[in-house]
Amino acid sequence: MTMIFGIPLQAFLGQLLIGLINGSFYALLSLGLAIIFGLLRVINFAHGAQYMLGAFIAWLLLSYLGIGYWPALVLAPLLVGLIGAAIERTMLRQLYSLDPLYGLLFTFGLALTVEGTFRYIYGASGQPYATPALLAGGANLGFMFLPIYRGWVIVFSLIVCLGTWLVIEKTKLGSYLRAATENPVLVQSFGINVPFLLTLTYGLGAALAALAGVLAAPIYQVSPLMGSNIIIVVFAVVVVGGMGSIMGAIVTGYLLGVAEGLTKVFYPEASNIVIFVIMAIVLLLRPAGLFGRDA
Amino acid sequence: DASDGKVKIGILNDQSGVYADFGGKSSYEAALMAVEDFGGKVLGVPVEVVTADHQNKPDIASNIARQWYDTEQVDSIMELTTSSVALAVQAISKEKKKIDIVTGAATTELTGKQCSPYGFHWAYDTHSLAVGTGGALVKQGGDSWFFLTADYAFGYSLEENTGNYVKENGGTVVGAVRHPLASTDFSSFLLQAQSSGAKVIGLANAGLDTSNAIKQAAEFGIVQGGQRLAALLFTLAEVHGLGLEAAQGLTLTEGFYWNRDEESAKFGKRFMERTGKMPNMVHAGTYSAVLQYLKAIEKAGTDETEAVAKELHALPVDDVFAKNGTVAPNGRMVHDMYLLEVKKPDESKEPWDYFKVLATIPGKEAFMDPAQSGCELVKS
Amino acid sequence: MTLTLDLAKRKERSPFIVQTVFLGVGLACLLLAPLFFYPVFLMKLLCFALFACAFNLLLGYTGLLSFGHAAFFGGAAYFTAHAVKEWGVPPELGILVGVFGAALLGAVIGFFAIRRQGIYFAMITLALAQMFYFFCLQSGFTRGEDGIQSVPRGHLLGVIDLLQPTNMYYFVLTVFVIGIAIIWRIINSPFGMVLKSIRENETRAVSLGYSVRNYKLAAFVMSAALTGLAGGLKALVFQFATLTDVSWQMSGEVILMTLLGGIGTLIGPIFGAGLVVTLQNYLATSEFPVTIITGVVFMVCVLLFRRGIVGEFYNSRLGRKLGFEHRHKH
Amino acid sequence: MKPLLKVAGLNAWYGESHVLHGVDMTVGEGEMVTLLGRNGVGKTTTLRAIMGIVRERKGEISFAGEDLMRVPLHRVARRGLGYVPEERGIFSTLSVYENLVLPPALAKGGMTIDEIFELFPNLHERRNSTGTKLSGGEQQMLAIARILRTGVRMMLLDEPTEGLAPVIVQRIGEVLKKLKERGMTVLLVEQNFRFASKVADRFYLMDHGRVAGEFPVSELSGRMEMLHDVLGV
Amino acid sequence: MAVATPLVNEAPRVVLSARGLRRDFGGFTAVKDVDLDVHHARVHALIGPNGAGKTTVFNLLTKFLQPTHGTITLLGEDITKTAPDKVARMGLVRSFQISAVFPHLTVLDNVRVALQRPNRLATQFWKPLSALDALNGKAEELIRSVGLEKEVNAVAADLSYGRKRVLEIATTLALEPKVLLLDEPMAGMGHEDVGMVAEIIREVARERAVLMVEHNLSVVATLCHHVTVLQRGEILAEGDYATVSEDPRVRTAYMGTEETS
Ligand SMILES: Nc1ncnc2c1ncn2[C@@H]1O[C@H](COP(=O)(O)OP(=O)(O)OP(=O)(O)O)[C@@H](O)[C@H]1O
Ligand SMILES: Nc1ncnc2c1ncn2[C@@H]1O[C@H](COP(=O)(O)OP(=O)(O)OP(=O)(O)O)[C@@H](O)[C@H]1O
Ligand SMILES: [Mg+2]
Ligand SMILES: [Mg+2]
Repeated sequence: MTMIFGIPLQAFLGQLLIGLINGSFYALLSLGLAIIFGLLRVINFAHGAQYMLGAFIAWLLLSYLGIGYWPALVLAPLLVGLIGAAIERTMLRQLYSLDPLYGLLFTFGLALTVEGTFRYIYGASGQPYATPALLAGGANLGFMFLPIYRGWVIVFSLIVCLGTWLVIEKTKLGSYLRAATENPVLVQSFGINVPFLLTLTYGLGAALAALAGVLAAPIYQVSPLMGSNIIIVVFAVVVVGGMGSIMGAIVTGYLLGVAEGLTKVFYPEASNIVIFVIMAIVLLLRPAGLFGRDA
Repeated sequence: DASDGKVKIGILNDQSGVYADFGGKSSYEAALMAVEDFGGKVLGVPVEVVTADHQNKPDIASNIARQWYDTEQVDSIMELTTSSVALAVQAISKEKKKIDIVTGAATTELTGKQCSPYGFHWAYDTHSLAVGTGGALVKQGGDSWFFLTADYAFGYSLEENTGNYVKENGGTVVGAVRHPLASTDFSSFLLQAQSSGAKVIGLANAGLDTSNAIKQAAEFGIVQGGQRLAALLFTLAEVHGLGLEAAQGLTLTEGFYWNRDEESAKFGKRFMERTGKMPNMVHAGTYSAVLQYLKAIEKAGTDETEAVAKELHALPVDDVFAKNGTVAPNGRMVHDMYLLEVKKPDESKEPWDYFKVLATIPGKEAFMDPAQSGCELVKS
Repeated sequence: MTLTLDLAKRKERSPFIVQTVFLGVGLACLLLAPLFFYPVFLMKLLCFALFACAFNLLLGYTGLLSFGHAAFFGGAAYFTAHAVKEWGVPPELGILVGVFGAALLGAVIGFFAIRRQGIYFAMITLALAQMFYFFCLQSGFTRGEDGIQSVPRGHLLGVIDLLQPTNMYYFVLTVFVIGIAIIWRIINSPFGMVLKSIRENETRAVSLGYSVRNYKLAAFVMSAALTGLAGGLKALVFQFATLTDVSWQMSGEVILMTLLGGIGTLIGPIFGAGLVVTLQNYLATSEFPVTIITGVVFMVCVLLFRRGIVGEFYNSRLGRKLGFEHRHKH
Repeated sequence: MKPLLKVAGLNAWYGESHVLHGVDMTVGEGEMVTLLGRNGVGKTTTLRAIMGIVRERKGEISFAGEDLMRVPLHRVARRGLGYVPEERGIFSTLSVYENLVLPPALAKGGMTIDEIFELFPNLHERRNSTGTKLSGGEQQMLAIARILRTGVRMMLLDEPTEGLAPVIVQRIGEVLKKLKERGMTVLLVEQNFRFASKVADRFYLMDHGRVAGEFPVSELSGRMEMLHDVLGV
Repeated sequence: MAVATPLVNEAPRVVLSARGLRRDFGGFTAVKDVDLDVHHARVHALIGPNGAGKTTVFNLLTKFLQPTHGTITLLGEDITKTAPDKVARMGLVRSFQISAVFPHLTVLDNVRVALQRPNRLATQFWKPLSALDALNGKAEELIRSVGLEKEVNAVAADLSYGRKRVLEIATTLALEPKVLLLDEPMAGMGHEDVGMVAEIIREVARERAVLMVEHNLSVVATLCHHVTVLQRGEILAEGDYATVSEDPRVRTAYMGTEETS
């Protein structure tokens, strides 16, 4: 058997693939975070809660209305997006003119509230959500057994990430959005309805988080805590990628997913801090992040 | 007789955090049931139960415990989920000469180096879980093990204890992998466990970590592949959250199962009516602890701590939770534990009908020999 | 043109008498408080108040939002607990061990964090503090989930028995007052002035020849050390050190306290801490889950009372009449 | 000449500080009017209040016969007003080209990109670089160029020559004249008196948040004395 | 054109010099092989079309940007690799093209922050604020010299643009720099201020070297001893104003056809 760094090549490939799957979640989440940050200058601490909300809505739809995975994949992000938009309209909006730290604190409070509420109603141990029948089972790739659902996660998240990136970097809408972050009043004086754009953006970011949540539901336990566990890691991903860089967020998401996956093989104890260590190194060498523009 | 015209019991646990399902508000309900079953009065004075949510913060717990003891005439505190809280409150109880009965926390320290003459450990501990799952499972043929261990003291001690019992019973431990606390993805670790070829994959972790690992094991077809999953700290409440589809075939140890016999089923149904869920060992244990405490007061004829503690040590425990339970000098309540297997969805006949009892582990085997515990109260 | 500059006007504005009266009343309240309130609760309150004030030194006066201050608070608690319990050092030395440990930790975390500004800074401190959390979780000396328990309070200077609640209370109060005095001195010093100017316009400060990084790092370490003072004290008060105090939720809580009391006001955080601690204690025995309340308070505060209790007071008509003027960018 | 912009009794505030105390002015269709005044008298504030950026305001503003007081900011541009701010407002996350095409063309008659590049060759050369990497002067050009595309009827220009090299100032003067020939109306705030005198038809002199005087370009030489007193020219 | 006789008290000597200075941004070269000598007691103007690289040269000299090539010497010391704050402490202080003040501090405090730096007061966190009162006399003098005496206690953010610029100059002077780099100090200023600032600059240049970027050619003509014209990052012409302004290349590239003074 071919060996690589002392472990069989097959196992190595398997772990690489698994890292990529994890990376998909990091990428989706950091993408949404980067969009919201890039355009609203708000660190969306509620991103984890919105991710959780996506998964929970999928579960609620299934258990109370019998609505399955596929419709949920559309409905949950839509709902969370609308909720996000409403929050932006009524509350978050008032904070743009202030120091960005207030946005951070507000969304932090929001996250506590949402998670607290779900924990209060549904408890902490989580809810079951089955893999959709169409994607159940697995495929033997020769070097590993790949659950089909996980393959789907990789493919689908890649499509979503690239699609979002295209919209923001390559369309007129995207350039409005980017300009509006810097000087909303001026952009508005050009005749563009900036308040609406910002609402849209926050809604979009929240919807992306929720989408990741629905994708995660069949893999991870649907629990009120699922968001707060992952969000800090995603923050680190965004710092490494360079905040405000959409492509940076995506690529770094996948890269760090893989880095973490490989650490789980070679030195599992460090797998939870490897991302933070990478972050520290990147900060030393490239303070603006791997893809960030100089501040 | 009772010192201040009433007997007051405090149920102090996590009601809004990670362990809220484990015990939570339902433990309070269990305590109320015990008081009602006892008749609501002891030595002619009313029994009152108060409760507080320590939010998993030892400082809040310690504050409340002190205030309860000092200004609110609380006579004893029970439940005490989370080991840091349990140890902190036990230390205060010892200092204030008050009784505490822990049902929610797992650490053997409570009846080990940090034991108290007035402190009792009632429902389970890491040792009994290890013996139950490790020892008993080997006898059932699961003789080679691979551990998925949460990377902190609790995980290590579960792994070590269990591993010892596996080896003692003639099994082997082929490997272990340590994962960080609160990992979301276990597939890397599961793949390593899978390729180890071990017959049993022991999950030396707790809470969401265990749930996620089990769920993902199902996804990777590990149980279908012939390996067995054994969770070292997992209860009915969490199996309910996971669903039978994902949890089927899982082996675990609990000190109580509601569908064990007629009496327990009756208790379970009553509990269900009040809380909406079936009791796990923490709930039933709390019920038993309160009941036993009241019995001890009655026997002692006073609620004075020394006397009650003496009776608690002396009286046998015989209720729906424990049959022929005894209390060791270090405060450990010794009773039978059960090795349970989660049913397949089609085997389950009614809601909450989740477990098959694979084996009963006699209390003497399940719990540590007090002489080995390191508790200085044990005269050897 | 012979206009004399009206420099005196500036002094007039600082309400010296009013401040002295307030200070006196405040101190008297603290001295008499144990007669009315539960001492451990008061001591806890003082620890958190000091923690919040130390945090505010960084946020309110240097403009750096650290989301990782729990590392210094909880870390110092562990250091002090370990020193007192395992090495058997006297309490005053134990607290110093906590302070130095926290300062050291502050230097390491600060070294990385000050490379970025604004929200990046917040996220980096959060991430690094999280690393420290994992370190505490896994390393042996902290005893994992159990925490370091039964920490002896010992005898202050070898004579005063701190197990005696009254003794302990006045010890805590003394340390608290010293801590606040240090913070006050730092803020109202030439050095504090430089910190303010860095908060206002960093590039300009550089061009004036200030090595901004060193100043920021110095402020960071000072804040960490003072936070350590609070943490070490807390370990002695409760006689244990556990993981709760290093978790990121604790970092969030201290921000809440500061925000609630008034960012950039010297005494605001004291009130904020008082409110949060009281609330948590009160909610523990109520039906309502604490996280939800905390979250809602956060949101309401950010949306409606950004200046916090004390800040709002300073800006109210009465506050202005009394001569408080509070300028801070919001 | 038909009045296009009419401002009467305009007051404006920044928080508690009252900056404009009743500004009255009219600008006719196709006219080029310059607002003069010392630093801090409220010239910029006047433009911002007209545009609707400063919203704490009272008084009357009508544009092409329509009341602007109630129109939300993003609709003002559609009525045909364009604003070039003093601080230029170039976007750092956008390339020069993106900056240029950012404001949507809201009416016909705007310049094409090619015409603009011809006018400002620097911009053509740096079109792919980041907006704020431009030099100060290049940014000023970009800010003006950006509005020229949109086909507005009237431009509010705040100190467009500040920080520009004399050649460029000259070029901008020519551009303004060209625009005027096309019928563009301009309200200009300017410190560069020499420049203003070359392009403007009429002057308003501001002092303490009010209009303190008004005269056409033909009376300029007769007023030099007074201007010298007020402005120190 | 009236060229004022330069006021020279001391013999000119080079205090700041750059050799072969170059800076690339990606593929774009903003500054190319620039040699520059700034003399003590002289006002040196750096002019040129927009985008010529003047501000970039400033950024390079003050080390806010790292040059791609070339060396910089300040008072005989090589500062090519020195950090910007260190450079400032060595006596090279700049102002910014976009005004830079501390917005929420008062005018007085703005000046005192600058004054306290060389006084070792800056790091003294154990001293009361009143320690700074020792600086009031100096601050007062500076504030009055730029005509801000009415606004001493005003918060900088409330000043108009022009006044902010004046304040910035005052803080810059507070450091008693040996070399002063002023980026368009008169931009956005009313005429009365232009005259005053010109006077200030003339005054300070008696004992210092001044390098300034300025588009106001009448100021350049009356104030500056030496003019360097930059175009596309390269030096196009050098000399006194009269010489430079006659240069046809400079006229087409920068001044235009208009008579300017
Ligand atoms: N955002 C603001 N908040 C408070 N006061 C302001 C603000 N902007 C301007 N001011 C004040 O309003 C007054 C008018 O300012 P404005 O900018 O309109 O003057 P200006 O005539 O354009 O001056 P300049 O020639 O310097 O640009 C000034 O006294 C200024 O200090
Ligand atoms: N950080 C940067 N990245 C890329 N290009 C830059 C950067 N800074 C400046 N430039 C470019 O370098 C050139 C010179 O800019 P600089 O600001 O030095 O011009 P300037 O001579 O000061 O012009 P002005 O008189 O208009 O202020 C410009 O074309 C500008 O676009
Ligand atoms: Mg202006
Ligand atoms: Mg420039």
